[in-house]
Amino acid sequence: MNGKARTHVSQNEPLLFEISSPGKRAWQLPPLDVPPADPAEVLGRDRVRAEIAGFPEVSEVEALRHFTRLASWNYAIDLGMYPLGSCTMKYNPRINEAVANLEGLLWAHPYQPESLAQGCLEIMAALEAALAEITGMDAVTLQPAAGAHGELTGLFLIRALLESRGNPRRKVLVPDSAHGTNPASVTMAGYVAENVPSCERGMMELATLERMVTEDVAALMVTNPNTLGVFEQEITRIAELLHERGALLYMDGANMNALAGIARPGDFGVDVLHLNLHKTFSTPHGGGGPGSGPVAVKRIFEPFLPVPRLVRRDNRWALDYDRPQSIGRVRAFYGNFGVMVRALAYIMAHGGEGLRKATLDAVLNAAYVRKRLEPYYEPATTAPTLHECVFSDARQARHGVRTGDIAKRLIDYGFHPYTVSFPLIVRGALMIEPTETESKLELDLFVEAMIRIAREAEEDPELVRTAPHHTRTSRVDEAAAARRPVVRWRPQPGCP
Amino acid sequence: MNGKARTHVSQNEPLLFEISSPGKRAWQLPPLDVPPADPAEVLGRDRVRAEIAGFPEVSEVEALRHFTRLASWNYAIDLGMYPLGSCTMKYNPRINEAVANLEGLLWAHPYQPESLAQGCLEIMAALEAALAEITGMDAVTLQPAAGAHGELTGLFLIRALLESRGNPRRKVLVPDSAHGTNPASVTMAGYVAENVPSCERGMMELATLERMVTEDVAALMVTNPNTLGVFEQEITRIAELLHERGALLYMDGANMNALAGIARPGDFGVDVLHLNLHKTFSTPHGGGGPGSGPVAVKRIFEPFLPVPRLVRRDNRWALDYDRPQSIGRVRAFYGNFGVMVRALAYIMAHGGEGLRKATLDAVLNAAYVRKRLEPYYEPATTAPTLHECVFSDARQARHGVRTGDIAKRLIDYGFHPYTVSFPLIVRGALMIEPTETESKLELDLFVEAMIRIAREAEEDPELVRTAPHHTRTSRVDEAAAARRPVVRWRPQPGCP
Amino acid sequence: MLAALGLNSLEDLVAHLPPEVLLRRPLDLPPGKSEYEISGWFRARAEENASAYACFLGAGAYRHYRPVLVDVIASRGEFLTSYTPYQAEISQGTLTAIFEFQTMICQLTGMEVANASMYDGSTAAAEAALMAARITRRRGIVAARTLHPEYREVIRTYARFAQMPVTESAYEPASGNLDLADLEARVGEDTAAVLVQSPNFFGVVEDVRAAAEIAHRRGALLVVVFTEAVSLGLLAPPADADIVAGELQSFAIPPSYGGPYAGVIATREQHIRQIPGRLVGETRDTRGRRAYCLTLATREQHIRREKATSNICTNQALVALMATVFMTVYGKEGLRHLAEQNLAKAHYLARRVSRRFSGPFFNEFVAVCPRAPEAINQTLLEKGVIGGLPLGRFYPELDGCMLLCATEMSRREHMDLVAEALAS
Amino acid sequence: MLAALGLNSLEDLVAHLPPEVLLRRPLDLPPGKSEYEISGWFRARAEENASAYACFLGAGAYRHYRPVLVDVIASRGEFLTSYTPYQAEISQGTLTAIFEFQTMICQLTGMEVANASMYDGSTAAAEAALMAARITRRRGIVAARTLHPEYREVIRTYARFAQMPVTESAYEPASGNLDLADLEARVGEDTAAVLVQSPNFFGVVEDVRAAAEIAHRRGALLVVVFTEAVSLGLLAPPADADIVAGELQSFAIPPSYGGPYAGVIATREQHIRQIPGRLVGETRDTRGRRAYCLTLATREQHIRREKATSNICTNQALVALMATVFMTVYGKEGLRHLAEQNLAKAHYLARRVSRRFSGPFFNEFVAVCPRAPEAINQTLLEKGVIGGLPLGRFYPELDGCMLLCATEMSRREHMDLVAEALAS
Ligand SMILES: Cc1ncc(COP(=O)(O)O)c(C=O)c1O
Ligand SMILES: Cc1ncc(COP(=O)(O)O)c(C=O)c1O
Repeated sequence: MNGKARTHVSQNEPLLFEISSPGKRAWQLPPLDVPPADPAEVLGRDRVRAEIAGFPEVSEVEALRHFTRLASWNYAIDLGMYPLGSCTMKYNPRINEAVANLEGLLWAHPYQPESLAQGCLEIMAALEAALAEITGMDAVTLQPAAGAHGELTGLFLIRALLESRGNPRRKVLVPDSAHGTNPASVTMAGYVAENVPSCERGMMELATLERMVTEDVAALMVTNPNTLGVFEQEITRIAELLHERGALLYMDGANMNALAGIARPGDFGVDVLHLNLHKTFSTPHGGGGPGSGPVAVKRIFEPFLPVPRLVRRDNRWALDYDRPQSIGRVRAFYGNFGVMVRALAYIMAHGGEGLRKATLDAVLNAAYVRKRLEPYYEPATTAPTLHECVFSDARQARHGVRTGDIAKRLIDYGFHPYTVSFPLIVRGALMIEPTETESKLELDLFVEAMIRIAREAEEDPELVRTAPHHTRTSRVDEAAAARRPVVRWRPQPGCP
Repeated sequence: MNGKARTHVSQNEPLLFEISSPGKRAWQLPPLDVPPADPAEVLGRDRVRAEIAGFPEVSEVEALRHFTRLASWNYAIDLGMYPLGSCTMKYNPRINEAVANLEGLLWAHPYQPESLAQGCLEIMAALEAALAEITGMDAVTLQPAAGAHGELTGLFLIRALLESRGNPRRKVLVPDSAHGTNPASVTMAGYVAENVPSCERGMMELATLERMVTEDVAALMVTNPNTLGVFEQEITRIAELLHERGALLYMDGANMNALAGIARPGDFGVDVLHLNLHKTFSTPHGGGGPGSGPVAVKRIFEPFLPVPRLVRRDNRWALDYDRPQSIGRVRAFYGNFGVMVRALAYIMAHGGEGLRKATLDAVLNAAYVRKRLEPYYEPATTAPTLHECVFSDARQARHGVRTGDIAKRLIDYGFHPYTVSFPLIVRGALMIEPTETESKLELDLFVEAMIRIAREAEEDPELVRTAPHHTRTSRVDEAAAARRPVVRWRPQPGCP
Repeated sequence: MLAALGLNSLEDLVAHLPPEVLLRRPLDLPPGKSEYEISGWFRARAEENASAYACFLGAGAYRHYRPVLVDVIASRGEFLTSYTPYQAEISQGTLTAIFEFQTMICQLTGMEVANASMYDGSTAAAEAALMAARITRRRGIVAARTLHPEYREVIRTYARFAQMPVTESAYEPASGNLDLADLEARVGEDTAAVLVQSPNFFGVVEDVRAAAEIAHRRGALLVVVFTEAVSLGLLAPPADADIVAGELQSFAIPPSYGGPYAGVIATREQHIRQIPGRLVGETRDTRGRRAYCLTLATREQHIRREKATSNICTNQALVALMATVFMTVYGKEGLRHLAEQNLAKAHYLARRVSRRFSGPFFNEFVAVCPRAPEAINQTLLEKGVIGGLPLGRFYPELDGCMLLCATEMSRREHMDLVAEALAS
Repeated sequence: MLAALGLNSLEDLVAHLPPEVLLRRPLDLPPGKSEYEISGWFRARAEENASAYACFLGAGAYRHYRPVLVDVIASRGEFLTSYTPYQAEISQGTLTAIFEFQTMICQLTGMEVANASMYDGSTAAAEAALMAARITRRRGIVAARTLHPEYREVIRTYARFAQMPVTESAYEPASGNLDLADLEARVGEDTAAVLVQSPNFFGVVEDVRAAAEIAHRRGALLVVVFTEAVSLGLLAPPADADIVAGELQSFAIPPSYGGPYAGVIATREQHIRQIPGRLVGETRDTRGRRAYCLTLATREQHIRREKATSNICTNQALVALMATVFMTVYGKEGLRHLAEQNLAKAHYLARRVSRRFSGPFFNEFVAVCPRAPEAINQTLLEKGVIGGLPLGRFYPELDGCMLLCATEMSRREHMDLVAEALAS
């Protein structure tokens, strides 16, 4: 095959329910040190359930093997480059995991007395301060559980502020290149999303906005650099325009990996922004979460931030619930604390210098990939790009090969695909974000794979269209799954 | 292919030295809180080394990926059945790992004051007591680091005892079915190994021993059940014979997984035995170690045991070095303490009942495999067997397929091979030890794979002879490796 | 690499940014630290927290033993460091585990479909209310006052911006159960959802069927919320609910000062297209072999954008995996035994104190305090015990009460200390 | 399964054993326990040990920071739960890592071949002596008195049964270095091996070349032993040795009350067939691709039986893997910096106390105590510091001295406490 990957024997594994059999067990409990309570007696017979039909029964080794075998079917950052654009799949340092698993943190109960939770509160305070400095904002709430949750919180804040000024307004402008969570959040915040078209080079134009920012507009939701990886050159003037017209500038900070240490949103006019600790700040994605989506704001938003707020009182940290203007809670307790621990560890490991260096390396890696792939793939923009680079499949589409096919073929070459078909403004987009933690060795293997696939698209398009060929599961029929959704296992008639 | 395994994409990875490049780093050190010392000044210039030529320089993510990719090339108990006969590859419970990694144990320094090491000493004492009870012996030393080290220690003890009686004698009898470590240990203990032939059914015969146990014989080294899995039926009479003639009975306890809770060597006349905590007591093999090979003895050997001995003094544990007859140390410090922790956790989890049940299950699994494979493979003995079953490749050899080929073909079926070509008394041996932790599901898959291979050996012997076919590395040329040994990497001329 | 790009320095890469946006000074953060220092700093923080205390707090975060397999599996890089399983062919591990998770949640709750996870129980509850509004095309929410107070706050926030009115229904002052008459009175023609927690915040097991009847009679949906998932091992599943929204923290997810946890929403087949969040479905690969993939993406924000069922994207996959491993380890028998131990422990403790409510309870209950709850807790702290949650903060009328929780990890001698402190 | 075997009960499986060997009672062990109880019991034991003490003990077991990657990698099931890599095609991970280990040990020590590990440093030293005897066909062993006392005990035990006479050579009372004249006098025509440790037990760096000359002049081999592997980052490698036998505990292997550690033997190419233990070699697979396998098995017990170079079978593979990861993480630059920090810390401390020996030292040295070392240690313990190792136990002539070790983990404030205690 090629230099990056070969095939190897891989264990099959049925579903848990299929290896289950009565009496197998992986659990033990200590003997009760109190008298047992009869469930029927203390709860009433009809409040007690029958057995949990179908629930698994396996031995301990079967449980471990089951998930170990499953794990071996996954690709992961630990195995190689994972150039999903917009996702910032960087290396997840293991010191972060180590400190997050310290018992005093892991077993802290959210309601344990503040006097016995000073360690947790100190961590949150340190993280709030660091994020404020990195973003150039005045205050931070750590409560949102992910990026989209941060967006929602940020929009709530905007609405609360505007309501306090007498008019929440009606619309939020969202560029056509934005991530789907942006318009979805707008709706959930009770606003109407309005599309802002990008110019040909992928940026927003002041002139367009001049036209669109009416009295109805509560805010513009910008991603900067945007999803093409392009820095919005007019951002300061856009912010001025909005502010002049009583509207606010929200920034989706998913792409902060292009800015940390280089430029601060607070300095270029952003009023509210969310961060994705699971992107820029290296916390692991875990196959889809958990994340953490802190929201950083300018001072005017402080009274509206979710309760509780972390405050310093009598020389120790305390939680302040007495915030009459607060939007209230967006989540029980204080947010994804364990993720915060990891992000703070990352910031501590880097320091200011290190964050800046990481940003520049991320931009360098993306620029290198862009430069090397431009002869083979159609760039989505002529503008300079930062931490990611986007191509379209225009040249390959001529041979009937689409971005989704190229992505699948990359798997055969030992890589996780890039982000497919996003942003929507690029037809057949290939969105590549290498991140700073990839070595030149790995980047070169990636570039070579991409070049070979470009050649295959011309010479043997069918090979690409039917990829992947080297996985234990060949191309999966997603349409069939959606047509008649089977989202849970059920015993097969005639089987145990 | 079949139900147990498919092939899947698998990452390649060069050697560390090949991905190394100057300036990459995975390390950090805190700033010095003391003045630096100039090496040339404090040590003298010629005591300071030049750079470590060729030593790796990689980034943290490269380091992690390197070993993660390597790991993905391995088979392991966590992935499936590992029926290596004589190795007792059972499931390694993870609670054992968890407790062995408690900081108070992990960071205990071997010379920290006894008053601050009572936890460690208590663990060792509890393990000594449990092993004495399980084996029916009077005293246990935990110092030996593995089975072979235990053998050596045991033979030292025998020699020391006999020396104290005036004549160390000259020979140690070792059955022809014994593991290679037995005769090797005999030599290292200053004895001459003499072969005891097994009878046709794989046991030792009293008559043979009657002849062989002369005044020159210091001991008989027996493995019981022996390496065919057969219990030595005459063991008590053999012990009597030895004792009558002033010789001693050493037992290799590698196969204690067939006896724990069922029969105790101390009760059937054994004087000295070693255990393999990394077999019977579930501690992980780690790709070849660490192990732990405690030696259990009858009271007469106590004065000779290695120093230090664990003793109870003033209501706490202490280490006693004042043992004038001791053979001395066989290892610095007290043995593989971390392995002891795991073994004790295993014993605690099982209790007496659980150990007995595990033994019976291990015997049941082996009996089941034997029964199902007997129609296809030539059993090595007609005698009943316990925790393992041995076949010969006699039927397959007719088609030019040898035990080593069948073993390699098993890999394609998703299994680790059995032990190949041991014991030596069986021509072309297939030595299978399933252990108690395999489920019937996994055993059936194994049996079916073996049956299919038996058929393949007849119908398509070449397929078997050239296996494995589904691994990232096809059959490896071991002869070439030995012919011109390359046991370290060196830079290729012309390469960096 | 710079050379390949024709650049002289890294700075050149950002030279095209508008000059006014560039940060002209280093970030004001302490210099980068080594692993050793970082680990030292966090250890010091961890030690400032309570540790080695026995603890009788519950109230939405429970102390249950975490089987060691959970971390062994969840820390494997292939699960830990993979993204959302968009690319099915190299994500079958995660996808299969989620499919199993969805199945087990259905088995536990008596529902027909479950999603791949929500941020937590509180947001699951809020999103369940929004979902009910979409299904019923109504706007009103009736939340039981016995629903976790912080969950209610979250629901209020979400509802406020969705312009959905929220009312709260009372509890029976004697039993601590839902006041069904009050509920009946509050459910109206515009009620989209009735939200009831069982066991409720006081630990009392609710009559789900009665609540369902009231909701259904007016065309509203019943959302049953749970915060103590272990109770599902013993209690009749909320099969009369239309939507179940819960928190799985009890399933081997560390308390971790409040998160990350894992919420979940389960419902009936008929509502599958209104469920928020990710779903994994079964399908085939081109060679006809069973495979799994994300499905019904048309509900989701990346396809439907402003018309999506929710904005949720990243969820709590790894935490849901912990819960999946937990369910696997305990299994059918184990979960029941575990729940029975919780029941026994809590009833042992409850029998020794004065209970505020008479309703049946699982592993939490409200105790009446002879002195201020804070004072009692102070006494207990000195004995190495963190007592119960004083309820005055959330329920002024329960000012002299505390919420106590006992689990399989609660030891008799500590419960005796609590009983003693509550007796004096 | 019983049915398939035609059996009625599990007991039938062992019914054929001679009746007199069967145990007729349950084993006298406490009943089986749950994870929770086991973990509780071991936690209690761990707490009985010293914890949170600063510690200045070295003497063959060193406290170095363990990079987190070490356990992340060594705890992966594919490394943790695999056997010795007999089946190369599904063991390339372990084999490749061992090949890298062997290479790095050669690079560090200046030797040409290294084995895959020995039980520990002490048994490596003893086996090196036996190996020298095989090579030289001689029997005498001269061990420096500055070799770790417990290593010497192990050598004595092995040698006693191999009928090899052992003598010990003196050290210079002023410098703490090997007394070369005394050594010269002890090496004779039947001397197989001279064993010298550097840095020696007193921390003093030896003149390996001079020792080599003395040994070689009489046709003996020089075995250089090391216990503090970090010193190899800074000190000239023992390239004049014939055999190097060492302990790698310093390379991220936890002190763990003395084990498991990992010993290693390295030597020159010409002696490869006399080296004990496992070796991994490079080869090809049938398709010509590079591959690794265990090699030169004809040295080993499973082939050569009583004529093997050693009886060793199971070694310390996983622990050697930890060392391999450690070497990878620190690499060429890091290991030197680490060694320099050790040097700086030890010299900081040494300058504040009265040193017994004048020889150059790395991170350990002998301090003269103004009071009984035990009394000083008692004072220190009260301040949360475990002091040095009193030497009287091993060297009666050094009764008022203690061996102190400082590493990168030693903090200045603790060193100042030690200096203070040693001043008074
Ligand atoms: C640009 C952008 N915005 C928002 C999000 C949503 O963040 P999350 O998945 O954490 O909710 C993403 C994540 O993919 C994103 O790439
Ligand atoms: C029967 C027998 N004896 C002795 C040994 C040697 O034990 P170890 O490898 O722990 O030194 C083994 C291990 O394979 C064995 O199977």
